[in-house]
Amino acid sequence: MTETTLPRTETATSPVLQTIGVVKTFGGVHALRGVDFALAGGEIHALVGENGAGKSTLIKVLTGVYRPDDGQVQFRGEQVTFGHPSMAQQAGISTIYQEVNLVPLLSVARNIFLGREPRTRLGLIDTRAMDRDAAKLIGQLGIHLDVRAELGRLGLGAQQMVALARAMSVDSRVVIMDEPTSSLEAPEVATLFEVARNLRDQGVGLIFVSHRLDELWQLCDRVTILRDGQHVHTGEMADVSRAELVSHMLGRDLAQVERGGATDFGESHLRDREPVLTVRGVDARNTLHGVGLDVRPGEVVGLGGLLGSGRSETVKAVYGALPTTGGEVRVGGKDVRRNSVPDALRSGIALLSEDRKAEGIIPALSVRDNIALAVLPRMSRFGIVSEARIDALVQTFMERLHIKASSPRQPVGELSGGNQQKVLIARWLCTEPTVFLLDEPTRGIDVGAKAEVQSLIDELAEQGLAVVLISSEMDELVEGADRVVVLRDGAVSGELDGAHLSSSDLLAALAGDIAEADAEAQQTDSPEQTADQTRLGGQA
Amino acid sequence: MSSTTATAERTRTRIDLDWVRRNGVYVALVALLLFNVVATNNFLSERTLMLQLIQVTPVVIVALGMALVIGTEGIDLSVGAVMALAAAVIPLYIGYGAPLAILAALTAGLLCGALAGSIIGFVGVQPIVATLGIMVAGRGVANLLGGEIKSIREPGFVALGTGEFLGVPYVVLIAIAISLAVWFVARRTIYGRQLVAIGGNPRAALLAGLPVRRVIITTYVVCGLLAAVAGVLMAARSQASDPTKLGLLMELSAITAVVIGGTPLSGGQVRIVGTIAGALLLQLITATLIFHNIPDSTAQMAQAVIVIAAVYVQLGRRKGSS
Amino acid sequence: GCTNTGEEEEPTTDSAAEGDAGSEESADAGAGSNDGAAQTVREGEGAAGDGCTIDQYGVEPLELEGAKVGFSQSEPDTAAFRAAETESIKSAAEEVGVGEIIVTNANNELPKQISDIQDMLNQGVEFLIVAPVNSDGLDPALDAAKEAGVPVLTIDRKVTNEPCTDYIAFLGSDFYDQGERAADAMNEATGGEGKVAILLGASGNNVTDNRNAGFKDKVEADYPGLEIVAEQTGNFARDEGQTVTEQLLQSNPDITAIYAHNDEMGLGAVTAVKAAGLQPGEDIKIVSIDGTKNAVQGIVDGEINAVIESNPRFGPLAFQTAQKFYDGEAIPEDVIIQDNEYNADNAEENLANAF
Amino acid sequence: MTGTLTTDAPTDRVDSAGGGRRSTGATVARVLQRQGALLILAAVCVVAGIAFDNFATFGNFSAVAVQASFLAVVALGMTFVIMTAGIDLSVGSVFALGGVLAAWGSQHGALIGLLLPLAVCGLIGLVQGLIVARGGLPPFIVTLAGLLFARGLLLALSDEGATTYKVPEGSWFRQLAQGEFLGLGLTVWIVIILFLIGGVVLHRTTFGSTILAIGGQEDAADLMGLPVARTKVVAYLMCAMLAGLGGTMMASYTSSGVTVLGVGMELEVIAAVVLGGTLLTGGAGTVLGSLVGVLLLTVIKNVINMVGTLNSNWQAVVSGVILLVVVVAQRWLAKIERR
Ligand SMILES: Nc1ncnc2c1ncn2[C@@H]1O[C@H](COP(=O)(O)OP(=O)(O)OP(=O)(O)O)[C@@H](O)[C@H]1O
Ligand SMILES: Nc1ncnc2c1ncn2[C@@H]1O[C@H](COP(=O)(O)OP(=O)(O)OP(=O)(O)O)[C@@H](O)[C@H]1O
Ligand SMILES: [Mg+2]
Ligand SMILES: [Mg+2]
Repeated sequence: MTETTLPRTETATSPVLQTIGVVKTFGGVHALRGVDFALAGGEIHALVGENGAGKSTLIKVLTGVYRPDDGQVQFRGEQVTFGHPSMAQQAGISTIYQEVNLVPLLSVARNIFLGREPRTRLGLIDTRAMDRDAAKLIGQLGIHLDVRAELGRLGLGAQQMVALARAMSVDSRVVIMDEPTSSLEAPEVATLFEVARNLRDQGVGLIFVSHRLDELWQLCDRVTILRDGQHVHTGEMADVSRAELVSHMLGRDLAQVERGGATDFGESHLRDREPVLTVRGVDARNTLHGVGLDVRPGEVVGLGGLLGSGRSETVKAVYGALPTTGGEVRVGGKDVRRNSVPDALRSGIALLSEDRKAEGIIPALSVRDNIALAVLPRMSRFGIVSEARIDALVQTFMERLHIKASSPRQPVGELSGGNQQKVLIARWLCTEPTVFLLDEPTRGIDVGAKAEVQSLIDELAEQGLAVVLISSEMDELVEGADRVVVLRDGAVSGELDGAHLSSSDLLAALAGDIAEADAEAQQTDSPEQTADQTRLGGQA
Repeated sequence: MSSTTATAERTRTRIDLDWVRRNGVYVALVALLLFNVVATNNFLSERTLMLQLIQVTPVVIVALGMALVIGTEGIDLSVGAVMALAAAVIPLYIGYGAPLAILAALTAGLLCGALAGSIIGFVGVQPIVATLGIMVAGRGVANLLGGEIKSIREPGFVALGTGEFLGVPYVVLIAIAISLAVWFVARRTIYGRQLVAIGGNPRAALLAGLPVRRVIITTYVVCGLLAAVAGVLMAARSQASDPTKLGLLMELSAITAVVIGGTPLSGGQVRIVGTIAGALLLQLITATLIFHNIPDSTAQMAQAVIVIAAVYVQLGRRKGSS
Repeated sequence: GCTNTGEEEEPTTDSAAEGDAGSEESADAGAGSNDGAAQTVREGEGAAGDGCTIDQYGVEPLELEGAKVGFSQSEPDTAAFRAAETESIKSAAEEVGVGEIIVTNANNELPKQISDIQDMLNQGVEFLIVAPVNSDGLDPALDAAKEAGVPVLTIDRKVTNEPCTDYIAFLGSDFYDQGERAADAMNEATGGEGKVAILLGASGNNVTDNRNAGFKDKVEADYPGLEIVAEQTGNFARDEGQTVTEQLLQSNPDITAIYAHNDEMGLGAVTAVKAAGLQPGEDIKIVSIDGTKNAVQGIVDGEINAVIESNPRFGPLAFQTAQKFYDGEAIPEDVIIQDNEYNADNAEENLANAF
Repeated sequence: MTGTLTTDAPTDRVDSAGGGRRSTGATVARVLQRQGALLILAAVCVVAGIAFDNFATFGNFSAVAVQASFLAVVALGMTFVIMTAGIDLSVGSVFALGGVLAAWGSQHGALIGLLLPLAVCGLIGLVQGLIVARGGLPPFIVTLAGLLFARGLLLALSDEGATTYKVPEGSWFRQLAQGEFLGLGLTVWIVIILFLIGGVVLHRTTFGSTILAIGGQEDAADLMGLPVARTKVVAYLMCAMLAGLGGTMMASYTSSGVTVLGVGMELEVIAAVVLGGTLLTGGAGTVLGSLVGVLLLTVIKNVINMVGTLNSNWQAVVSGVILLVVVVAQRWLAKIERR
């Protein structure tokens, strides 16, 4: 039941939300050049395109964040101009924007109901009711967390789910999701699909953006493809093949695109050498419990686990960015000082963080300065930086990673999500690490880029780099890693390698977790069901 | 500041704002100059113009330090008190000759900066409070050391305030030298680059292995040092050390200069030339009000309006931060 | 410098009061333990007669010796005037041999002075000497004192409350008069002809107002030759006096005289005039008010033409008045002290009297 | 405006997130954070109580309460502004302006004396709010200009500060601050009531949570469709009106419109708010904390007076050092909790 196309009658209905010849430019950059787009009620409409194709911009135009330079937006037949996101929301369009946009310091419940909290008779916020309803919503999404806890304490994945809960908590005609699954695990993805399908069946129109192409066929009815801010194709999801889709996105012809495998990872390249990275019994207050890990040169070790299993925590701890209470990290036999990022860097560890916005880019600085940031000392004499060297370095990496920016001096904040990610990868490659920790390296980047990054990871491993790979994408993990270490509740719960390294094995491992997790918190949906959803999320 | 925050207006008027943002302060400056050329008698005399440069030096020097601090997403309210403290130290050591006295004064400033830097860098106290505490205590210490105002007659020291080289007063030359130095440090050195990175996104800077604490502390030390320099120069000019009054409200003038110069208080940017222009603008405003003998009440209201106007031209509509 | 912010409200009424004050009598000079001349009451003033007696005021008699006395100072002691004033009160208290003298400092904040006084009353002071931050608004403090049956003597600034019910009497200078005398001195110095720039004290403060009003009224009335070409605030500070003067000398090159509301600004003006390549005291005549050592020295050096004294040494006179009060004598509403004038002729020998 | 820059900045903000809400989920850290000032206040009181026999008396406490009430009213408004990650430097001048207007107005009827300052100060706040929220200018500069403007206006109204308007004898306007109820000055009761309201508004209304959201993450609040601009404007309006009210109370208390009030008050108020555990980066804090901060500052002055012979310079040094000690202590408390 991967493709669920709808009866013609549904899709034939007049569009709820529509753009006609929308144009949007930022300074020199043409983000949208006259895009026509139409969303019908009761359909799930995929919006795809390369990084920087203009998807997010289109969404922001639709929801009143940006005002189009030209063209018009129509909602339910008549033309509208939303001056502010609130106006779009009042009209019945609820949106999950690309980067999580919630308030870290407020509780989960507050975040879900901000602006429309339940009231008591006195017109005051009814905190009890609010927490109760929030807990219910979160429960329906199959995750269990304290809704009174500060949102900022949750992992990115969890935050993403809270954003979904917020979007669900209003009944709206249109729901827009810009890369909602980019940091989600199979179970959560399955839940999200469930939710989306329910909404569709209630006649709501949904826009769904994702760079995980498989998801499109599982979920979406129709698809619109953008390239360089232009509309290139709209049609039934079922009618396009993966290859066609990609060729449309990249603007290359089919032959070029057609290749085997869901990902671009090459063969396994395990070599039995001494581990270069050894992690022993790392503890961190109520997130990690005695995590151990070995990585050999040229080996790619994957970290598997459910949302909140502490994978991000593990790599952060290794990198010294998460205060640990015990355990040791050794690189090439030498001890790495605890809780010291500089020391970790010196001993050759690099971490590509999962949270691009908060822990990665420095938005106001140029692409150039962002790339060179970590290697300034090497780029300078007597504390005086050598522009020439930096330019050379930046040049090479921008070409090698195909970073799409108007110039090296463009502020990174203005780049599209995927290109920001590439900038960060470049930053770390500059440091010539011996151990590279990648937390969701392909999060939110398009097929083309993803292929590049994946083969890059291979290439790096080939060159003898030790890689730790965290990915919420089953295939990426299975095909990319030589071994997968499975985490649960901040502790190693198992390891898969060689013959046992397959999607099904991994799913089984995770499903086991889920079963337990659900056993712990008695929930409406039964384990089997969740496991079943998981499989849906995983396959294809 | 991230692209996602851009709202309709801001993005629409992006281009022209860019131009204005780059030139606004200079436009205002030129406008006020022209006004004076026309309306103020004897304004174009070499001495009058030089006088403006002389009088603006303390603000410029302090503002440059402040610009660096603001670049790290911080703020330093203690500069005025530090000036007073530095000045207060001088009479104590002037007996051993001007150089040693000045050295002592600068040391005092350096220590204040180091204190502020450590409290902010190591303990993580919010800059505005940390420096507020130092401001209050510092002024008190200055008074304890200096007591009531003391005239300073030491010829070497007086010369610093009154002397000239090729018709340009030492104080102005010093200010120019410092400006160039700070410009170089901010633009060309690792430290300068790291500073703006830290101001732009502390968390990311930390994960990129930048020596956040060291940079923070250094910055406050530099700021304190520059404040001390300004204090010394003012003392030399008035040939007296007045711990009670010296540098009162300097922190506000300096911050205003920086912001008029186009540096957002949200950090992540340092604009040296703009800051200097901002200081000159403030100087010219006060001078103009004196030239035309405006009563204090009107003067204060006029200042308010002009400052708002100037900053609006600079930062208008792109959400400045608190 | 004398930055005593805010001063007695309507000097005109003081001058009126002067007339009907009774016999000659002056506080014995030198009683002040700290160097310099103690205050003397202005001729034809500070006498008994229709003054305020302890019965009228209605408080218990008190033996000052061994008593607990409170002094509420208005401004930081870093101002020469304030330092001298506080010092004088403390040492006079010792002379008299009071049991304890509690000194608070309001740092120029009226609310703080009110709480200071209330706190001192809480600590059970039996007699209060107050140098008000401002002529108005001390009501809560004075009420509290009345409630506690503690008499209040205000010095150096007159409050607008009811004499002999809210406070015993006012000891201090007449700032309006100081302004007038500054005008006379200016007339002397300039020979009746000149363009005068005024360096005002801090805005919104009665000293500034009175010293300015006195000067301008007098010039208006008697010295048509003197033209006031500029009035700008120097906030009682030396460096501000300097910067403002520098600017003024540029925009009005024809200025021939400067009247500064206090010595500090006067000294600032001196520096500025020199910097402009002119000779202070010669090319530009300078008159200021206070009588600080630096300024009087300035006269000796010929850089300042005249300084009107504003004598801060209230200690001896204050305690004498208190003693008289408890001896049952009547204390006049205003005990206006005799302020001297320093000029080229007497500066040398009186240098010691400067504070 | 400012960021706490320790190895784990984000978690800091979480830890020091003063009760953004009433939830029982308040972390130990948050409690400690808030009690940082409270603990020190208690400590100071105990020590003083032992050292000076007339400290722990009802008379002294009620006096301190009244003395604190004026600062407290202003601090309440400032708390809201700071929670939006803003700041209001104009409160000192507005406070003074309010007093002058009140005194002048009371000569034409007590009610005018009460309403005029609220109206005028409110207007100033409204303009500041509009420039900040709609114009997008940094609050620091806008309110700095406001400081100058209000002071200038005040001087203009009192012919360069020469005239001080008096509140007419027997006008019930005087009762506003001079009256008593259950042995406590009316201003104290006013403060208690205002802070109760403030607490409810902040923690139990959408306006309140919007304030916190804006301070926590303005872009997010914007994308969530919250009325960011409007809320900010209201915050500055409120702050100015409360400052004006404070001035009005002071005018009633002193029966006159004193022109030299409120210089440097803004910093004292900010200090109080921060001592109370509110983050200048916004998004977190409690109104109660600010009240504690105000009390702490007032009690310290009171104690310094008890000591009696401390000269004004030492007073400055002591209060500065205490301020530093308290904020440092708060940070440590927060950190210890994280170990
Ligand atoms: N605020 C902005 N200022 C300047 N340029 C911008 C801004 N926002 C987007 N752009 C540019 O517009 C183009 C489209 O960006 P957009 O974020 O819509 O791409 P996208 O399709 O969402 O990519 P991704 O899949 O990586 O999110 C990019 O080239 C980007 O650099
Ligand atoms: N679904 C959840 N339920 C409860 N807590 C969660 C959940 N998701 C995240 N958290 C909290 O966030 C912390 C780290 O989560 P995080 O998502 O970073 O872990 P992760 O394994 O890296 O998952 P992700 O793939 O999202 O990075 C966990 O220690 C937990 O406290
Ligand atoms: Mg996007
Ligand atoms: Mg993670």
